[in-house]
Amino acid sequence: MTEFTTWDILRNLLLATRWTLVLSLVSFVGGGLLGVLLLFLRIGRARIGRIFVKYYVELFQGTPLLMQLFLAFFGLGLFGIDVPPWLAAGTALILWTAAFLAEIWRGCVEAVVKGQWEASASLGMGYLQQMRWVILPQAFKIAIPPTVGFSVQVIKGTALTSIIGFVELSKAGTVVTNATFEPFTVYGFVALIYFAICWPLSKSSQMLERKLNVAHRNH
Amino acid sequence: MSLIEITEVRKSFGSNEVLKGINLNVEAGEVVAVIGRSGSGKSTLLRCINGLEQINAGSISVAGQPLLPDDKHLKALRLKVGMIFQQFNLFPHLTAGGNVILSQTVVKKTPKPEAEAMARRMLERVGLAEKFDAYPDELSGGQQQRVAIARALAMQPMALLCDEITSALDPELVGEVLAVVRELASEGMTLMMVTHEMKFARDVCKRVVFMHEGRVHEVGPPQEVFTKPKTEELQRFIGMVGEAG
Amino acid sequence: MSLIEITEVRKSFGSNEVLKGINLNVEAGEVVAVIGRSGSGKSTLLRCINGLEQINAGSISVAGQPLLPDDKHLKALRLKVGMIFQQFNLFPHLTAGGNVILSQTVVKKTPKPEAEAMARRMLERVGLAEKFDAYPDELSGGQQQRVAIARALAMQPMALLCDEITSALDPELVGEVLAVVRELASEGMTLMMVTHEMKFARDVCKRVVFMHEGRVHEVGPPQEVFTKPKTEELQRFIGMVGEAG
Amino acid sequence: MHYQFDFGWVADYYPVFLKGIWITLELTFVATVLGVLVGIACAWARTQGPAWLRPLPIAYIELIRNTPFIIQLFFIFFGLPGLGFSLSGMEAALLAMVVNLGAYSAEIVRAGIQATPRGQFEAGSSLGMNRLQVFRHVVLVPALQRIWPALSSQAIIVMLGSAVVSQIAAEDLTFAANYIQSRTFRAFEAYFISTAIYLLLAIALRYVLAGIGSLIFPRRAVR
Amino acid sequence: QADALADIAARGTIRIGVPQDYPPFGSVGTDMNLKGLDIDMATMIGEKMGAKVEFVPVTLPNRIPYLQTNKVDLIISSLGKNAEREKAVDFTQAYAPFFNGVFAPKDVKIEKPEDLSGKTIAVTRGAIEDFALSKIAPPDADIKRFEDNNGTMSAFLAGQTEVIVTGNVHAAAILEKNPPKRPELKFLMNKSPCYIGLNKNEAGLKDKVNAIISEAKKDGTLAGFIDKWLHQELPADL
Ligand SMILES: Nc1ncnc2c1ncn2[C@@H]1O[C@H](COP(=O)(O)OP(=O)(O)OP(=O)(O)O)[C@@H](O)[C@H]1O
Ligand SMILES: Nc1ncnc2c1ncn2[C@@H]1O[C@H](COP(=O)(O)OP(=O)(O)OP(=O)(O)O)[C@@H](O)[C@H]1O
Ligand SMILES: [Mg+2]
Ligand SMILES: [Mg+2]
Repeated sequence: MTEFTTWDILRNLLLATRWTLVLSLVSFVGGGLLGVLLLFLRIGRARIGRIFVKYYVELFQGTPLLMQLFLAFFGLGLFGIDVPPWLAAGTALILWTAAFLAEIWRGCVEAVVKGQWEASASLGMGYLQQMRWVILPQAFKIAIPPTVGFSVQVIKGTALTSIIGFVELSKAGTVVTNATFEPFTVYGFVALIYFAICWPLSKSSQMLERKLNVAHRNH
Repeated sequence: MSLIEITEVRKSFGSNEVLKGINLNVEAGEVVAVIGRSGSGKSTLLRCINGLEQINAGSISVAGQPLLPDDKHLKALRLKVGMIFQQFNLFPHLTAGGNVILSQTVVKKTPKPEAEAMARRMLERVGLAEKFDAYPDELSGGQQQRVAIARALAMQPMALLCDEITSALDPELVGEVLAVVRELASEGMTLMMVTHEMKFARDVCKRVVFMHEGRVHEVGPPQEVFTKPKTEELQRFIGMVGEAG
Repeated sequence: MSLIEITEVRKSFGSNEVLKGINLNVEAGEVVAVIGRSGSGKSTLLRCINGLEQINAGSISVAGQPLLPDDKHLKALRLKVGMIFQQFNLFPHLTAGGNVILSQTVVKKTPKPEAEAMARRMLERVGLAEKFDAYPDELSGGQQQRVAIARALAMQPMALLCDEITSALDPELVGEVLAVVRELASEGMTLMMVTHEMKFARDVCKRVVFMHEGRVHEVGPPQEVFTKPKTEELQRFIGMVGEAG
Repeated sequence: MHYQFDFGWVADYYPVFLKGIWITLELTFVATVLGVLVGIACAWARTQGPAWLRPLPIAYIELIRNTPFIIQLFFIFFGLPGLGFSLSGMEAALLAMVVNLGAYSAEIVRAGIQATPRGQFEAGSSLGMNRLQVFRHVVLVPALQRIWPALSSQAIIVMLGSAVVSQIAAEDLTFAANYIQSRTFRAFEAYFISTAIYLLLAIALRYVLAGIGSLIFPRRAVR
Repeated sequence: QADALADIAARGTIRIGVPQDYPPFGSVGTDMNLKGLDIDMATMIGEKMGAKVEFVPVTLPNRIPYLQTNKVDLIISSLGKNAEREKAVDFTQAYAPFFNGVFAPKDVKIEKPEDLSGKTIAVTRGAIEDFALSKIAPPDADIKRFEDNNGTMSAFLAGQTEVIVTGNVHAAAILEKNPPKRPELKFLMNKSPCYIGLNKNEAGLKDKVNAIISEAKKDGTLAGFIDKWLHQELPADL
């Protein structure tokens, strides 16, 4: 039987990290695009749209991501859609990410003070014009720190895809553990790799937040 | 026909009736001060005229057009009547110039160069030509309020509604804003302003409207209202304000 | 020996020297008003006496004990000197009674029934016996400040420091708080109060301390300080306050 | 679609679900109580504690917040025995949940403490209280009231996150779904039902926590 | 009605569910590539069918849902046969011998099912040995059911449980790697040869795979695999 050296362990984990990164990126970008769509429905004028998104968010924030992955994985297959793990993982994570981002962004739109709506209305702007030129540019700035912060949640969320068999960092950790019987070392490394990816994002989110608060105080 | 005609206007928030049948006409070129205790409905009246609040009964018409709450009528109304707020409400992500340009290009579809020329003229008119590229947070409160006036003027409204536009300013900055308003009044702009600056109201306004508990309680030229108040409420109000000022 | 002895006290915030060598003695039973322009260091002086700020040079002693910045000495000091703040600073999660009881049981380990009896007595002394179970947000500003006074009194201090305790109150509520203070003064409590109520200072205080730019600029009995100011700065200050009041 | 939905097995297996729900709730409850205590201790150490102590909670909070829960769980269950520290599945699940919630609630509690007006600290000190007494009697209760909604959300997040403890043989609601799935081969139905249960639990928990909040904090919101 | 055989021909690939956490049937090397008896079987079947093999790593509990939801065409994952499973899926003929056993370190005294009383036992949920164990274990045995073989084996090796129930050949493969705790055979529970699983009503595919297995039995290919991975001879009764 072949023996794993510490370097073998680390090398295999780092190779699997690629998939964690790819999946995170896909989920974040896909979830972001869908999130924008949901955001517009949520703050839009159509009542059905608002209600739909409200329940959508409730559903995805009120159930475990793990269950969403299971349902995507086994559920979509029932409808005759052939779902490999990466597709189920991507779909579930995109839907999940979109729910959270839409909700975060809605908070940012609502954080724009009422006076801005009134001032732009009294200048004769319509709803879409107010949104496009006055509200969204301000909300966008407020939204950057929490959005960067949420990217950490997405990266951590990808770890659950290991359970439906997508081989990313966490799954590689389990597989390597089974071949080496060194769970302490292996999971220690896995945790450190996640930390190395997530911590810079958390920090920059906090720094952006602080910068924004300082900027606000000057107003 | 008056420029602004307000007839039997009523407005409630929930069960709280804030305007209890307001009748008031404002002629073109007239400068009207609205005074009254806190909570008497002054702001609400102005906001109704500008369509920021929807009225429950009565009618408001501006330049003969009745105010209807659909988007098209609202937009038409707001092109005729500008509004300036206590909290300035400048767009913080745009420069002073950008603030004045935006609504022209977006609402009136004025071509950019023309809008910019207009913005420069209006900023000059309020004495801020050199602040064209400054962001709101780089301006003093008084300067911000003057930009807000320039922004409203650039839409070439027939009347301006001003809601306590100097109340959020440090005392030393009040003067510069009132100077601009005084100038506008002398040029014949129609102005309807809620104010606590009694001296200013006396000097500049043709008519003073005293509101009390959701009604227009007394109306008259300033010398009459301030020196010979007819009702006890107005007497008490003037006493209070006099003490404070 | 004076109750409070302040000798050559200096205090800086960063490079900004706020107290530039203060000398002042307050006798037991004396009522001292501290006046001066905004930023002259009045609050800072009071906060130093209570140990909320640490002094950089000089010494402060209360009842013969020097003020040292360790926990044990600080606690001993604060049992001797109570402080009342402009913003009341009542504990919002406790009733009026709870506010007065808390520090007795926690700091002095007074048994609950005794602490409660004391709380009732003190609330009665400030005229709020019936508000024992009311929460701060159910009280007016004046009532809240009176609870704060009761809370300080319950610790049985030798002196009370009051920092503009009526400045955050609506004018009609100032009187009720000052009445309580006047009562305390007449009962012989040592009081050192920063105040802008010149009339009150004149009536109640034995001595007025005028601070200017971090120094005690003039000290004297009120009739002297207010009617025959020796320095130009005090003259100007009294002129200003007179205008405003 | 050649798959026929079949929920007929539910009658035979509902006790498994009930047990799973019970364990999920039990884990959530204990982890929330202990986790918030850990959070309060860390928040205190970080904002009020002695200077030498401060790096410790910071390192703990950053480490936990920047690694996935499932890895924390595996590390505790599979990794720690290497150091001679062996826990059962339930114990490991509970410990992982407490450690996780502790880090998040530490940040929430800290925000609540930092929103306390300075005057409150000063009023407490000027009455002769020491730092710990001020924290315990003056700062903590209004801070908890302020952050109650945020803590409630975090408790719900922890409950939903606990779905992965089934991976180390803790017999929670997800374990029930997996167990039934492997006995009946009705994967979709089992997961569908358990997802619906989680949703109901989350909604119910939100109401219950809001109710508890208004019971223990009868006062209006503290600013 | 789907026809898996036709689909495979059309696609040119056959998707086969294989284990990656169950040596000697399937595990990873230091290069993370799969190896083992089931992997060799899958490769051979792919070759014989003229289709490219797509390996889909499955765990013991999710093998059957993978098949049911049509994520794989075949499962080759040391799959044992029992009545419950026969209701859900179809089986080919057996391709490898397999015995379920109860294993524990040397110092733990266990000789018969009753001795399991009060012991903590690791088993992989949904594996054939889970069904077997559930039938024979005394009620006060503390059975910990893990999600996959990784979990089961890690838990045992980390000392989380005293006993592990698994296949004899799997335990042997673990022993070869000198683990920190040695799973030694206490007693065998039942014989449960490995079958290849496929969806019901796929007669075409079933016949085809059966034919390939028969041929491999005849020409010695299978005996080669069994010798290479299980270090034993191909039993005559398979
Ligand atoms: N959006 C709203 N919802 C509910 N009540 C409102 C709203 N806006 C105003 N009110 C109520 O209407 C009444 C009149 O308010 P309004 O702002 O018009 O008074 P005002 O005369 O402008 O007072 P001030 O001098 O304080 O600005 C007040 O009682 C206020 O509480
Ligand atoms: N914590 C602090 N950090 C830095 N500077 C401070 C601090 N507290 C007070 N200062 C500065 O010290 C100076 C004196 O402040 P202090 O509050 O004692 O003045 P004051 O006489 O009480 O004025 P006021 O009448 O406005 O209350 C001011 O310039 C102030 O900015
Ligand atoms: Mg108003
Ligand atoms: Mg002060």
